[in-house]
Amino acid sequence: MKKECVTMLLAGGAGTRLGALTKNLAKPAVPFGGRYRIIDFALSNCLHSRMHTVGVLTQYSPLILHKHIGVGKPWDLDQKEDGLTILSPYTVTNGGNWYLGTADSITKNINYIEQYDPEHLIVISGDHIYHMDYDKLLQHHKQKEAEATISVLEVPWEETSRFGILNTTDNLRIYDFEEKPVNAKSNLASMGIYVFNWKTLRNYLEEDAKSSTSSHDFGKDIIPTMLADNCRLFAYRFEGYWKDVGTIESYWEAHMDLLKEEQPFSLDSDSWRTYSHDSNLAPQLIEETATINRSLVNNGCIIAGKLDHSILFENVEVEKDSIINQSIIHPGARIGKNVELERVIVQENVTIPDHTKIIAQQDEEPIVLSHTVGQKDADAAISHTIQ
Amino acid sequence: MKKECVTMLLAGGAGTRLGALTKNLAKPAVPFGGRYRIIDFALSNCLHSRMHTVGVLTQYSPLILHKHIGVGKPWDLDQKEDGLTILSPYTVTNGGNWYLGTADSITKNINYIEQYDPEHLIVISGDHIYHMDYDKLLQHHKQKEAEATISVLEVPWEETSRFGILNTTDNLRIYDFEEKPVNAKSNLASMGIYVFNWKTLRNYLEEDAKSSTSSHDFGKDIIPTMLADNCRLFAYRFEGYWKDVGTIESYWEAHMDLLKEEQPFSLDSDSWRTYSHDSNLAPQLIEETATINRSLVNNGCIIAGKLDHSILFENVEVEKDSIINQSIIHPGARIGKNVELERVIVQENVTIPDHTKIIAQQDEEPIVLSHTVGQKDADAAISHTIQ
Amino acid sequence: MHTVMGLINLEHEHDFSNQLTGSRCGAAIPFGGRYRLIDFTLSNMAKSNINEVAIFTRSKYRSLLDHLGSGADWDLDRRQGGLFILPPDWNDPHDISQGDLKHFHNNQDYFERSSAEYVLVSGSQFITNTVYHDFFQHHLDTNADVTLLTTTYDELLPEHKQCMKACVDEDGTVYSVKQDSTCKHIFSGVYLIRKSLLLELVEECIANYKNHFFLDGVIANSDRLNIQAYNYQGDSSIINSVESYYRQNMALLDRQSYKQLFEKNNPVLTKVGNQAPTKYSESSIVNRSIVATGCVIDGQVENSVLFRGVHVSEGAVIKDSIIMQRCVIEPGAYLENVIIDKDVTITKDQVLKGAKEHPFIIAKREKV
Amino acid sequence: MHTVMGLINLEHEHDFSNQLTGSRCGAAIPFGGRYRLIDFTLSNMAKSNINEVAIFTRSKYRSLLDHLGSGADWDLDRRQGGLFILPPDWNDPHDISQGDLKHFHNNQDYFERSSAEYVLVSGSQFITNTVYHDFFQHHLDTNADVTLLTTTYDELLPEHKQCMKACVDEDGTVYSVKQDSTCKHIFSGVYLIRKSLLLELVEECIANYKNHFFLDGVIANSDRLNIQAYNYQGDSSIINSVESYYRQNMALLDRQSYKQLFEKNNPVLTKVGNQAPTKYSESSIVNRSIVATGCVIDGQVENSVLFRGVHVSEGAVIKDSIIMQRCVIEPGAYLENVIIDKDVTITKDQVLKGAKEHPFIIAKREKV
Repeated sequence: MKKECVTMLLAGGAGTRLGALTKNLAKPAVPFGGRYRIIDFALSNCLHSRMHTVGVLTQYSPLILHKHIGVGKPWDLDQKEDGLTILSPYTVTNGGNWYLGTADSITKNINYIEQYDPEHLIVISGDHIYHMDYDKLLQHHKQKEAEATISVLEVPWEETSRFGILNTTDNLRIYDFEEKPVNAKSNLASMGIYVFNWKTLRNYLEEDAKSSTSSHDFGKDIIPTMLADNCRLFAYRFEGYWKDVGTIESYWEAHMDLLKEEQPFSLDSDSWRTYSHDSNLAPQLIEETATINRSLVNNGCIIAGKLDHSILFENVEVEKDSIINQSIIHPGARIGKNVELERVIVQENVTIPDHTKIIAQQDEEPIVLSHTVGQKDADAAISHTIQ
Repeated sequence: MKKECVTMLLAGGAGTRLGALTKNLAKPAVPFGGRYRIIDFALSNCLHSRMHTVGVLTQYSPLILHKHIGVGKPWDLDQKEDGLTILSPYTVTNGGNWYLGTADSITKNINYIEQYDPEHLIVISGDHIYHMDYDKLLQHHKQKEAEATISVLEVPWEETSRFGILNTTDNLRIYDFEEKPVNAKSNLASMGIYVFNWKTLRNYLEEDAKSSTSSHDFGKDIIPTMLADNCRLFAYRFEGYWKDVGTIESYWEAHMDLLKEEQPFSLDSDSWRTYSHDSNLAPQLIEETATINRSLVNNGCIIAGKLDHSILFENVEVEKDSIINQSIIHPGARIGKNVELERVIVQENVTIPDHTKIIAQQDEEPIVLSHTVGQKDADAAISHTIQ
Repeated sequence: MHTVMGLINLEHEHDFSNQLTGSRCGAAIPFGGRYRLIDFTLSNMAKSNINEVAIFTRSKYRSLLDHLGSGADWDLDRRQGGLFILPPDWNDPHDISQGDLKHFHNNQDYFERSSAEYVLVSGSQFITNTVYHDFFQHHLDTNADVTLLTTTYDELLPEHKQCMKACVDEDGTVYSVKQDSTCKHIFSGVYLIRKSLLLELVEECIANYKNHFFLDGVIANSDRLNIQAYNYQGDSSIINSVESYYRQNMALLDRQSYKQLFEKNNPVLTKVGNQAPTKYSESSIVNRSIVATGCVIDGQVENSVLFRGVHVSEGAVIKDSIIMQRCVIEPGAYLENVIIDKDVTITKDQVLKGAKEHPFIIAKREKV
Repeated sequence: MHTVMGLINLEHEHDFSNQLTGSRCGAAIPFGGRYRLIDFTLSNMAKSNINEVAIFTRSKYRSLLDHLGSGADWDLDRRQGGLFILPPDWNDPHDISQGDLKHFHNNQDYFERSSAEYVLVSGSQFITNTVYHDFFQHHLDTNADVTLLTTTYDELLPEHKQCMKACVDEDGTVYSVKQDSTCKHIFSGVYLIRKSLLLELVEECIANYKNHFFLDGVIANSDRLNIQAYNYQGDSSIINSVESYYRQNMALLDRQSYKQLFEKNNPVLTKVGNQAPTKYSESSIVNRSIVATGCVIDGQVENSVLFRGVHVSEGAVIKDSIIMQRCVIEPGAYLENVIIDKDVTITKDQVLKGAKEHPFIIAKREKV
C-alpha cells in the first residue's frame, strides 16, 4: 500500500559515553524524566505528527528496547496496514550483514521502504529529548521543492565547534556543511533529522554502498556528496527545546531542566503528551514523615524521607530520615533509612542500604550507582564526597 | 512477570530445498493452503494451546515474514504483558553474533527467556503443517517428571532412515537416539518439537556454547549429551497429520492432500481454526464461463476458466478457456486466456500470458514459475511437457 | 484529513421494516457476501485518515456492537481517537433535547475531547468506495459553512424517491433541500461542517425545541449559511429498501461493477472472519456468483451471492438468491429469488420461490 | 483456568443513590486514586487467565464504556474471547423473561459461542486483589455444582449488613442464603457454576416467571444442587455505600493495607492515562496521602486521596478528603471530609467541611 512518507527511526546506537547507563541497554531505552525512556519522545512525536509508518532500526542490546516498544500500542502504532516495524539486521542468501553506519542501516532496509513506494523519507534518531512536529518539516521540504531538508537549531556560537554546522543563503538553501568547525561561519547546527526525496536518496545510498572508503553515514558521507552534486538541500529551523543526553553530565542536566521554575521543557503538556509503557502500579503513597520539595514522583513510589530537586521513577521506596538531593532514581530502587544522596543517579532495582551517604561534588560528574551498594562500595563512594 | 512456560518458535531457516519458493523468503513465510503462510499453523497452535508468550527467532530474509506476523494480532499475541516478540540477531558490547544452530539461537536469547523466569521451555519450528495442542505435550512432560520431552510420530518403517529415530521403553522413556539410522529399531521419529525444564536446558546450553566442536543443534548436540548424562528424557506420541513441506514435491503433495475426499488434514475445522492475515479482499467472483472441480479458491479471485484439483490463493484471475489442473496459484497471479497448466506452482504476482501451456509430467517434480512468463520461457517450459 | 472527525448518525435513517431488520438496524444488514452496509461508510472514513468515528444509534444496535468490536479491523482501536458506538444511555435530568439532538446533547464530550476542526457526518445507506480528500478540499476551496455530498443518477430508481434532493443554483450553492424530483442532485446523507458551527447550531436547535439537526439546524438556516454541493462522480448506489438491497447485490455479479466497488488497491474493510478457502467438489456447478470463504459447494449455484460458511449440498439448486452466513442448504432443495438470513437450514427437497421484484425472505436461525 | 468465562452481573447491585452515581453506575465509581470499582473484579478475572468477560448492565453504563474501551488495558481485546459490555438492546418479541433473567435470555449467544465449561459470576463491590485458581480448584475438588466465594470479617461493619450471608454446615455445604447476622460467611457475590447447568437453570427460571437468577435459580434449588462455600482468606473489603467508600479509600493510607491491595507483582489493571509524574513545588506540604500522576501540588495535602491531574494551588489545604480527576483547588481553599467528583473547581478561599461519617459530596463538573 502506497504511503506518502515513511519514517526511519535510528535506535541502534550504543551510546558509549553514557557509561554504566548503557552497559546492557541501547541508548534509546535509557530511562528519562520519571516515567519515560528516551525513545518515547521520538515515538510520541511520530504520533502527534501523524507519521504512522515507522521503521525502528535496532542493533545494539535491543532486548529491553524491544520489550518497551512492544507492538507500539502506546503510540497507536499497532495498526494492521502500516504501524511500527522493528528492523534488526538479518541474513540473506549470501550471508549476514550488520549495520555499519546510519546510511547503511537505511540501505539494508530498502526493501522495507519500497513496499510503501513513498515520495519522502524522514530520518530521525531515538536519542534526543524534544517535541517536534515532523509534518511541519515535511511541509517545509515540499514547499521548498528540496531534495533533502535538514532540521537545524541555533546553538550558542561558543558551542559551534561541537556540531555539524550548516551555512545557508537567506532562503535557507544550504551551500556548505562543516563538521565541528573551528571557526564557524554560522550557528545553525544539524539535529540529525532529515527529509529526503526517496528516489533521490535511494540513488545516493546505492552509490554510497559501493564505496569502500565511505563510513556510510548521513552527516559524513551522504549529505556532503549531495552538496557536492549541487542538490537542492535546505535547512528547516526548529525552535524549541532539544537536548542530546549523550553524557552523564548532560543526562543529569536535562533532568534538572525539568525542575526549573521556568521550565524550558514540559512533560505535562496536554496538547503534546508523551506516551510510554504503563506498568499499572498504584498511585504513590506519601507517608507521614515525608517532605517533598520541587521534585517529580511517579506511580508506585512510597516516600517516607525527604526529596529535594529530585526525580523518582516508578516503584521507588525512600525510607524515613533519608535525604535525596538533586538526584535521579530509576525504577524499583530501594533507599534505606538515614541515607543521604546528592547528585547521584541510582539505576534500576538498586538497593541503597541504611546509613549510606554518597555525594558528588558540584564540579564533579554525577555518580552513577549500578549495583546494590554494600558497605564497602559505600565507603569507596565516600571518597568522592566532600566529607 | 513470571510465566510457567515460554515458547520459542524457530523461524530462521532458509529452506533451501524449496528452491525458487524460498529465494527471497524465509521458509515459514511460504504461502500454503490457499490463504495461509506455513508459520500460521504453528502460531495458531500456540493460540489454541494457550501458549501466550512466544519468541519468534528469525534470521533469514525476514521482511515478508515480519510483515506477515506484524504485531501478532491474528493470533491474539498482541498483548501487553506477554505476547509475541520477534528475536533477530543483535550486537552486544563485544560485537555481533549470528545464530549458528537451533540451540545457539536459544542460547543467544537466554535474557529474553529469563525475564519470565519459566519452569518450562517449549521449542517448536515454524516449518510444519499440523494441528497440535502443545499444552497436552506440556502436561505429559510434567506428569512424567521429565527433564526433556520430545514429540514423536510413527512413520512408515521404510522411511525411518530419513528421520531422527527414538528408542524408548514401554514407559516412553528414551534410552537411545539415532540420526537417520540404516536399520532402525523403532519407527518413532522426532518432530523437532521439545519441552525442557528450563533450568536444566540452560545448563546444557551454556556448556554447549563453550564447545568449539558442537554444531549447537538440539538434535545433533543437546539431546545426545542429555542422553549420555542419563537425563530423564521422554517421548510424547503425537497422532495426526504432520507434514514437513521441505521440498517442492512434498509441498505440492501436501496441497493435494487438502483436496482428497477423505481429508487427512482439514483447514476448515471450527474447533481448530487456522488464523492468518486478511487482506480484506472481496468474495470471489465466479463467472458465467467457469467450471470448478475439487478445488480451493480464496477471496478476490475472479474465475472464468476451468479449475480441476487446484488451489488458488487470494486475488488470482483466471480468464476463460484456460484449464488449471493439479496446480497451486499464489496470490495476485494472472492467468490469461486459453492457458493450460498442469502440476505447476505459479508464484506471487506472476502473469501467465494467453495461450501458454505448461505441463509437468507425473514422474517429474512440479514446475515452479517465478517470473512472468514471456513466450520464450513458455516455449522452454514446453520442453518439460508431454507434447 | 487529520483535522476531521467522523459521525455516523443512524437516528433518522429509514428502517427497512421487514424480517432482515427484526433485530438489527439497517446499517447492520449483511451485503455483498462478507460486508454489512455500514462497512462502506466506515471504510471510506478510515481510509480518508479519519481516526475518530462516533456512531449515534437508538436501538437494535447489538449486532453493530458485535460486528464492529473495538474497531480493530478498521484500524480504529486507537488511544487517540478510535471508534465510539454511542447507544442511548442518558441520565441528564435537565435534558430537554429531542430527536437526534438528544444524541448531540448527550455526547457533547465526544466532540469536545477531539482536537479535530471538522465533522464529516454520514448515514449508512450510501454505498460507494472512495476517499473524501477531494470533497474536503472542495469544502475549503468554496469557503463553505456546510458542504453536502450529492450525486446524480442516469435513471431514477424507486430508492431514490425517498432521498432528499438538494436544490442547487449555478455556482453550486444549495438554497434548499426537498422531496422534489425536479432537483437532480440526490443528497447522499454525507456532509461536512466545522465542529464549532455544528455545536453552535445544536445549541440553537435545542433551545428552540427542534428535533432534526440536519433539517432544522442546517437547511433551515440556508439563508445565513454558505451551503455548497459537491457533486460526486464515482460509482455509487443507495440501499434503503428490500428491493434496492436485492438489486444492488445482484448488480455485483457483473465483473465491471464488482471491480469498481471492490477496487483491489482500495479494499472495503470489514470484520475479519478467518475462514478457510471455499471448497468446490466434483459435483459443484457454479456460475455468475459471488462466493465468500468458508463455503463448501457440492450443489448448483447460479446468479447468487453466498456469504461465509454456507454449505450447499449435492443436488441442491440456488438461483438468483442471497444466502447469508452459515446457512445449510440440504440435498435436493430448490431456491429461487429468495433472501435467506444467517444460520438458516433449508431442509431436504424444500422448494422456495419468490419474485424478482419481491424476493421471499427467511428470517435468521429458522429451519424451513 | 482457560475453561472459565467471566460474567460481571450489575443488574441487582445496589446503587449508592447519591451524587456519585447520578450519571454512572456503582461499578464505575472512581476509587483509590486511579481505579474504578469494577477494575478489581475485572483484573482478578484477567489475571486468572479468563479471556472472555461479559458485563450485564441496564443503565448508566456510558462511563463504563468509556473506561473499559476495547478492554485492551486488561489484555481483553482478543479475537477469541474478549470483553463484551452488554447493554439492554433487546428485540425478541417472544421474550417473557424478567429481572436479570432478561440479560441471560437475550445474551444466550454469548454463552453458546464460548468453548468454556464454567462461568465465574461476580458483581463489582467486592474489593480484593487475587487470582481465582484456588477457588476453581476447590470447586473441582468438592465436586460442587455451584461454589460461592465467601469471607469472614473480624468486625461487622455497616456495609456488611446488606450483604447476603451463606449458611454453611460443617463440611462446607451451603444450605441457604439469608439476611441473618448469625451466619458468619459473608457472600462476596462471586460464584462458580458449570455453564450447561447455568443455562439449564436460566431456562427453568424463565419458564417459572422468576426474576433473580442467583436466588431463584441457584439458592432456591439448594436441596438438589451441591452448593459449596469457599472461604477466602485474603484481605478484602465491600463497598456498597458512601460511608464504606470513604472509609476504604482512607484505609489505603496505611502502608500495610496499601501494599496488600496494590501488590507490586500482581498489579490491579486499569485504564492507562499517560500522565507525567506528579510535580511538587517548594511550597508543597504533603503527608499521609495517595497521589496519582499528573498532579501539580503547590499547597497542603493531608490524609487524602488525589486522583490524576489534580492541581492544588499554593495556600490551599486539603484534609481527609477524596479529590477526583482534573479538579482544580484554587489558592486559599480549605477542604475537610469532602469527596469532590471529576472536573470540579473549588474557587479561591472557599471553605467546605463535611463530617467523617457523612462526607460532603460535590458532583462532577461543578464550580463551587
